Amino acid sequence: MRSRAGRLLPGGVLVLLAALALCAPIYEAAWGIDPNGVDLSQRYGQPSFTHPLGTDELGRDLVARLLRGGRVSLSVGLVAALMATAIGTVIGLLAGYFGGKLDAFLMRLTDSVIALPLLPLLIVLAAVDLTKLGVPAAIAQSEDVSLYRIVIITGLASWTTVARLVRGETLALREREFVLAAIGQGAGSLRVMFVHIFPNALTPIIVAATLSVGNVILFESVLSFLGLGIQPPIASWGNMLTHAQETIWSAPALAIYPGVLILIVVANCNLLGDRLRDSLDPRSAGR
Amino acid sequence: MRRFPAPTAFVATGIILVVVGLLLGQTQPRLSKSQDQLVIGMSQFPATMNPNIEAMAAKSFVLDMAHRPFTAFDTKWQLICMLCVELPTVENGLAKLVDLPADQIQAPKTAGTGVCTPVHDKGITLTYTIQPQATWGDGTPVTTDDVLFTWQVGRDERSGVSDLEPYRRITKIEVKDRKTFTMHVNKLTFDYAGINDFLLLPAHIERANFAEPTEYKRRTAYDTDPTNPGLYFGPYRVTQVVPGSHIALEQNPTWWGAKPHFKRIVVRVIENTAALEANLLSGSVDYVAGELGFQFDEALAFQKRFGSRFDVIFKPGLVYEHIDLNLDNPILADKRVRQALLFGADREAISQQLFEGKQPVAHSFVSPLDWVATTDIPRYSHDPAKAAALLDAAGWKMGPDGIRMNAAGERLGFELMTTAGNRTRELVEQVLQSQWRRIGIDIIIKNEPARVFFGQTVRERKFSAMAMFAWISSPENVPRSTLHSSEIPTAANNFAGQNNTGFKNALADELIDCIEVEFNREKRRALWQRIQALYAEELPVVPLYYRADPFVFPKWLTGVEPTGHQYSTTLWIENWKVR
Amino acid sequence: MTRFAVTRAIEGLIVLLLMSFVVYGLIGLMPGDPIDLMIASNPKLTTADGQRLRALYGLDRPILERYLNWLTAAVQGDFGYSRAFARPVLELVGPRLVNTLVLLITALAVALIVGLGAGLYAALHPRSWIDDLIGYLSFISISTPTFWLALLLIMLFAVVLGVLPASGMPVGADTGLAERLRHLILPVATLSLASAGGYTRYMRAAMIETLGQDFIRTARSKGASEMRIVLRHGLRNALIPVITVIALDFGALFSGALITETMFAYPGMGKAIYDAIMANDFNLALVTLLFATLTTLAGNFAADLGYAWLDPRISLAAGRAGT
Amino acid sequence: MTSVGMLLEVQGLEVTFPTTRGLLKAVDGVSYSIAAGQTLGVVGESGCGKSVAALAILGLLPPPGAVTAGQVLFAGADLVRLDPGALRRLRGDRLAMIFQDPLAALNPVVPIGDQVGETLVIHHQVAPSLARKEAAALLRRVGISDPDRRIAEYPHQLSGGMRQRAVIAMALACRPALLFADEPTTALDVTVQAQILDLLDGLRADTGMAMQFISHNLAVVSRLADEVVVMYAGRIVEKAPTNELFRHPAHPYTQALIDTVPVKGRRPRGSPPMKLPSIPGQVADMRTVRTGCGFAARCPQAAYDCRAAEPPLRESGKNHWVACFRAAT
Amino acid sequence: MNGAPLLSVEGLVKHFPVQRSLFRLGRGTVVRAVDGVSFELRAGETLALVGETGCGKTTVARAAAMLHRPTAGRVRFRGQDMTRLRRRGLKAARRHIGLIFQDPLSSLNPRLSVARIIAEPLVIHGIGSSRDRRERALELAAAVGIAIGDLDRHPHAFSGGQCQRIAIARALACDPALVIADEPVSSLDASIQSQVLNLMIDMKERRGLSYLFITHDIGVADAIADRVAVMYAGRIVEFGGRDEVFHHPVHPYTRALLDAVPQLGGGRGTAVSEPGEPPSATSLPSGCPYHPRCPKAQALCKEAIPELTSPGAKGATLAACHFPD
Repeated sequence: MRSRAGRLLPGGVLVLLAALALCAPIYEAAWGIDPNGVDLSQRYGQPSFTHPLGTDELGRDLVARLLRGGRVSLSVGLVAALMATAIGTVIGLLAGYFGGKLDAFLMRLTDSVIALPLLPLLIVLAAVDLTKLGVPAAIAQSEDVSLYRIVIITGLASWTTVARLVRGETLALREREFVLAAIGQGAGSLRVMFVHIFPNALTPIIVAATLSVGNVILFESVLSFLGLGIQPPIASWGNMLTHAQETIWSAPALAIYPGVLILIVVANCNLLGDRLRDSLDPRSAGR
Repeated sequence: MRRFPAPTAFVATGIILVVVGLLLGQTQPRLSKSQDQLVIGMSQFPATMNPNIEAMAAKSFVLDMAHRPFTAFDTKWQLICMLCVELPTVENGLAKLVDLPADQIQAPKTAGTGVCTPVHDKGITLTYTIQPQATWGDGTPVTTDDVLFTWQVGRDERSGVSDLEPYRRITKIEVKDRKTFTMHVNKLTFDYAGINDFLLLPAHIERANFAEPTEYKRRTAYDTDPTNPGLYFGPYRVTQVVPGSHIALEQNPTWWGAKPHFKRIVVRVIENTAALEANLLSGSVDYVAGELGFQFDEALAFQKRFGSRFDVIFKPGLVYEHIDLNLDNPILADKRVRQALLFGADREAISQQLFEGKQPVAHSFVSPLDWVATTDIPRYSHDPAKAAALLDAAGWKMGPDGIRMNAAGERLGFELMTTAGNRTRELVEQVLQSQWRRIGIDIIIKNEPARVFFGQTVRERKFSAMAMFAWISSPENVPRSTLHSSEIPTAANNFAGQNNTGFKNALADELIDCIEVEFNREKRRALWQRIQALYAEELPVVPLYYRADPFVFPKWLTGVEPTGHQYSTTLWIENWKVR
Repeated sequence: MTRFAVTRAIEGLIVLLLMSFVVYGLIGLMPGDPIDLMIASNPKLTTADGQRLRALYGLDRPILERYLNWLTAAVQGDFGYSRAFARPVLELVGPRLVNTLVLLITALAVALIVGLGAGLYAALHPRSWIDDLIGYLSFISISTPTFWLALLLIMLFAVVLGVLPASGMPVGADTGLAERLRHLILPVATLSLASAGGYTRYMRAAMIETLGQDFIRTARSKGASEMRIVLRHGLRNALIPVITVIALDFGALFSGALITETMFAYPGMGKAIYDAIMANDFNLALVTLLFATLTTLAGNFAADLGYAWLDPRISLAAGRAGT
Repeated sequence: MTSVGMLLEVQGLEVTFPTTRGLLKAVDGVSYSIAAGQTLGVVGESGCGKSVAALAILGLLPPPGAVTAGQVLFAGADLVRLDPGALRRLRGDRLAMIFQDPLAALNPVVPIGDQVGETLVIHHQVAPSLARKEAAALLRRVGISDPDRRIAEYPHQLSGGMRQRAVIAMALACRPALLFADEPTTALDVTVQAQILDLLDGLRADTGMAMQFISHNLAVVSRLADEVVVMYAGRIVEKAPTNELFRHPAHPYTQALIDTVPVKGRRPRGSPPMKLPSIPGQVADMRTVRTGCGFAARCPQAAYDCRAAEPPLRESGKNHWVACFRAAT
Repeated sequence: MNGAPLLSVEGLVKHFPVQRSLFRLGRGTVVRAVDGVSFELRAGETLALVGETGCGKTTVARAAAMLHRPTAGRVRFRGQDMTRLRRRGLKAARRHIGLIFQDPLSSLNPRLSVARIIAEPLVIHGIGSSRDRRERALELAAAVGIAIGDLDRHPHAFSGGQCQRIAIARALACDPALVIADEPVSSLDASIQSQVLNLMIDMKERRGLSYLFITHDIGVADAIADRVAVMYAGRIVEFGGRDEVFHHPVHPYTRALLDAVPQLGGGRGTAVSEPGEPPSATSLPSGCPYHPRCPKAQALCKEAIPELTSPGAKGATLAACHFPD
């Protein structure tokens, strides 16, 4: 594990899984499988050539379901993490750069949000009626709304870490002399923030984003467990795992595959984040 | 650099977990049993123990061990006396028809078509006698005083009683003696003798709490002091309530009936059914009630896996699963399309393969177990060709992408809605989606939490095409609220009624009006046949199946007899025994 | 110190007040209301009944008015009445708060002992196979969905081995302390496992960082033994950042408790919150959420005290500790 | 070069750090000795190996650095080959060290008194309460006023000068025979620096201990040292008694150091700002493999032979050693 | 040395609050970093601001560049009061001020190439096309002695001395009238310091610059300064020509400072140490801040803060002392 390639192996695993998920249509075409094709005569089928991992409770091919579920889980993780990172970065930059009352307010806000028992609040958020918020009914009632909702909710839950991190980084960079030089040369706040501070805070941001991808996927599964996650017929690993709980004794595979996939993805996200931090941190670079 | 475990280690862990998990699935669970105590697992906690505030299955389940209604349907779906001594009938003279005063007569709501002549100008008096030994748990006898008090509470709209109707139709109660009373009812129906919902309150305890009617719902001793023995007169009385966890009951010494077997009954509430299952397997729970237990699919799987250790009884009953079609939807207004939906759906396959035949296909709203059920009605077996022909005839031609289109280029598609989180419905939904797509109908699934779905979408008819849910009814329940045209919920009538499909049929209206007041069983059966045939012809809904509740017993428990209707098995808890 | 406590108390109150408003508003945004739920469960209820009940429960008023009414009553000690359990909210919350605190504190203690111990060991033996194993296990622990872990533990220990009960609270005749503890093992294991992994990693990182500091070199130059270096000079310094992250983790711990309580049918605050939200029980949801917030704020306050106790550079008199 | 009666004798010390770009020889065959009561000044620019050598002698090299050759004789024992426990018992007791940044060198969460007295607890099994009293006495000795109050305070409550005094007190607690002072005044202001230098020199005179004083500043070294060693790129380039070195610097690097450093008084009064003499180029990169003299690339006098072979350290005058082919002998 | 001053600082005060909390009322402790500093910098001269850590010299430099908004006082650059300028005016003024900082590596943005770093001020002020800027960067790099081939590398590839050269090139990019240099050679190795100082002297001569040169090193100040201001505890205690201040100091602190500097080859005991340390900026002593350490302190010194005035016959030198030499 001393090579650079070895360090980024967790990233490789993730890319591989993402590629597999993206290749779902190819697999489906090759095996002649319709991922939503219900076949009641094939319920809880054993692994076979036509269904490499067997079938689920409606006779659908498990591999196809897992791949489709992976597409949803991974993209939810990615998009929500990006959103959280964007929010956190902006808040962190503003707080760290402008300091003073704004900083005190934003950080008090962030600390409060971190200190809150977030899951219960998210449960409330997940149950909020979008039409009461003035969201057009066409969006509020589309089949994919649970997907958007989860992305937004998990995004809202994850920005705090990034915000604290970026703020800390900004505070440090704000005192760095090249930033002072830029200000002294007449650069405006936006220029200083985005040309001089942001690129230098990028590595910890990337690390935080990587870590939050894993957290978001976990969050989605927990919300699914509480019945507030992504709704069928859209498959995600979280709701597959939740639904399979009920038949865990007679069809354990249905619960174990998505569970294990969540575990592998989240663990590798964490590992990747850790290794990125290690390899980007100058203090540990030599070791 | 540090050697953190390689990601491959996680993959390896995954593989090990898969293997261990599969092995775990092969092992047999342990079981233990206790003779004196029965722990019942259930998935919902009762909100209140007060018999009249808020009706919910969980409360009935628990309360029926400690409390009894005057009348109930038995397991053979016959009306019987539980707290009373004899059912009043016209024949035995305990029921008497009386002319209503003019101000209480309600005019017929529909113009007659001559099928029958509904009666509107008669009321009825009913005389009941309370079981002579009936005594509250603290030794106070159950008397007509309690009856009067209950009636007082029941019709007071400030009391918090959710369903005032059974109390309001009583215009007067005459007390004959401490145990006998006569009530005057201003609405005549053929099932006049049943006062299943008249649930007695202990006047000696509750009267003080009712001094301020608006505060009653907060002061009722059932909630402030739920272990007070004076609140119960059933075979058991509640001795411990831990909100959110469990309720314990112990034998009631003042119970007049057969002595129950178990000294102590614990009702354990575990919402997560997978956890409930684990508790059953580990012996923490002895029995999972069918009323509020496993999801159907889960129970089927459980039976396959642990059938040798547990008896799983699927009791089909009155719960009727169907899809309400919004008849205001221009596409669905065409009867051919509705029929095509039925021909296109392989309900037999759903029943056989998804439910292993345990939940029979429904052809009308009346359960085949009901004595008024008839087979002499149109039936729709799976016939995609016929469905296609009907759709073609209705102008829906197959489009290039496998979805039908009409001349105007509109796609044939519907939104199918149901309660989110109900596993069985979600499965059926996906099967139907797949089956209907095969005949060229595009189905978009859109589910909502139960409270939204029932509270708004269905009630206010906000579903654009299809809403899948169940009707829960009692034996020989007249479908007035669901089929009568006066019961279509609209903004104008404040969304009263449950005719959510918007079904308007003069004949149906009249048949309903007639059935209600037809005392002659055979004549009534004929009317029932006509309305069922009409229903199957007009198809305001897609009938799916009759639900069966899965009861999971340990082999040693006997005497639990599922009823199939909405009254709990615990009404006969004194019969429950260890084998 | 007093000033610090007062400042924090005021801040806490403001947070609680904001929370109560936000939560009240959010609950108001949830679809349907409690009466819809009654109607859903009892098809015989008419709309007229619904309106009568709504008026009875005060649900026909605008949300702001209801909030202000609630707040006025709450200030006087009346936190309202739980509809789902038909009890005054405070009466319900009391025993549940105790249950949750028992679960949380036990789990926290176990997680701290296991996590900090393992992290310390790993930091002192970097790149040994035990360090690798600890790192690996901690990754597994933070990457497993809590409910899945709970289910696997129940399957293994309650069902297959049959050595532990599957639920968190004894219900039989025997509800003594020993039985209570036996029932707590699996929930505590679930909850603490979920946190211990994170603590291990924080501890390891903080300890390794501390051991690279100049004053550790000073201690070595004084001839201090490794044991003395770690315990006297390293540990306290390493705990300072660890305390901060742990304090930030209280909210997450509470979220874990919600899942654990649901899986183990344990009547605690987390489950009460979930039940209340699911049942549209406004008052209960609100008050349980506020109590949960209060719990985490108290946890944070305790962490700040611990922080100030560990780090003499932090003066509580001067206001909040900078981070 | 071995001589009798020396307190510390370093012979051919070599310290290497494995890096991603190969082995880095931070110290490359360094030999010198210190007599009891004497002060040796070690001068050089950053990265020349002057601090690493001291850390290596005390066994405090940060991993993965290691001594790969040479020996260090102290009181008859070879410190390089001594078992870690024995070396630990010497450290803090007979050998002590003080560091550049007094704030970083002090444990932020332990009271000053406990830290100063700790050496006594470790080496003389003094009870902590007694050690604290002893610490007060030590603090008074290094010129800290009100020591009884100070022992309960934490490092952040002290000023920079006081912190360094506390660090010195800590090092002196067991009356070591040899004190390594690694840039002890670099982080301090000149007025405080002067105080600390006075203090160190005074303490050395009082206790009779020997001192190895490491600094990048020639002028500071000249304040204390009896003998000065000049290091460049891991090697000793010149070694001479202090006065001799300043009067007759033999190595071009030493000459350059003396000529180019801005010192007050070099520019004549009344003259406008004028350019200083300077040596071109950058400080040698230790990570690149080189042959010949490390200074050759910057040396105005360098010739072919300087780049081909490494000049040996040879005696150019009495007790004056230089490693240069060009230096006059 | 005539005409209007290029930069004039009048009564500059800069206080920093120690704590900030959203919910806190009232006043917290304050660091009195600079407490009433006035001086003038004439065009073409180098003014060295000399003092020990925490004396406020860096704060003065940063306030002069408007990197800190002064708590009180005026900073006039070419007659314009910078403290009154809003964004646009300030930006225009900044074009004529170059900045050089202490830490060579930290003062360069590690994410930008050297060419970009040098051209950054041109970009900010929208000067020239991107090609013009590149050419200008090449020209400047050549002037400070950076190889043209190195222009596309990033700062971490350069040594400290080279980084400082790049920083100087950047400071000169817009042809400033004034360069504020904060300890530009302090963190460089001894053999590199003189290279950089020489470069700065060279640039000043060629481009007619003025320097506000902050340093704690008397030797460096002696080498480059035309005039010297000595700071102590947030105030200027002595101000005058380099020859006068360094050779005939009148303030006791200046004298002590000069005496404390060790001399090359001076041998034991050549420098004289005075007792005590500079006071903390959060709790300054009453009266003259130097009085607790001053051997000549009298009762008056504890009470009254001395003004910076000319001590009689000594000509150009100003000193803030009740009892100057």
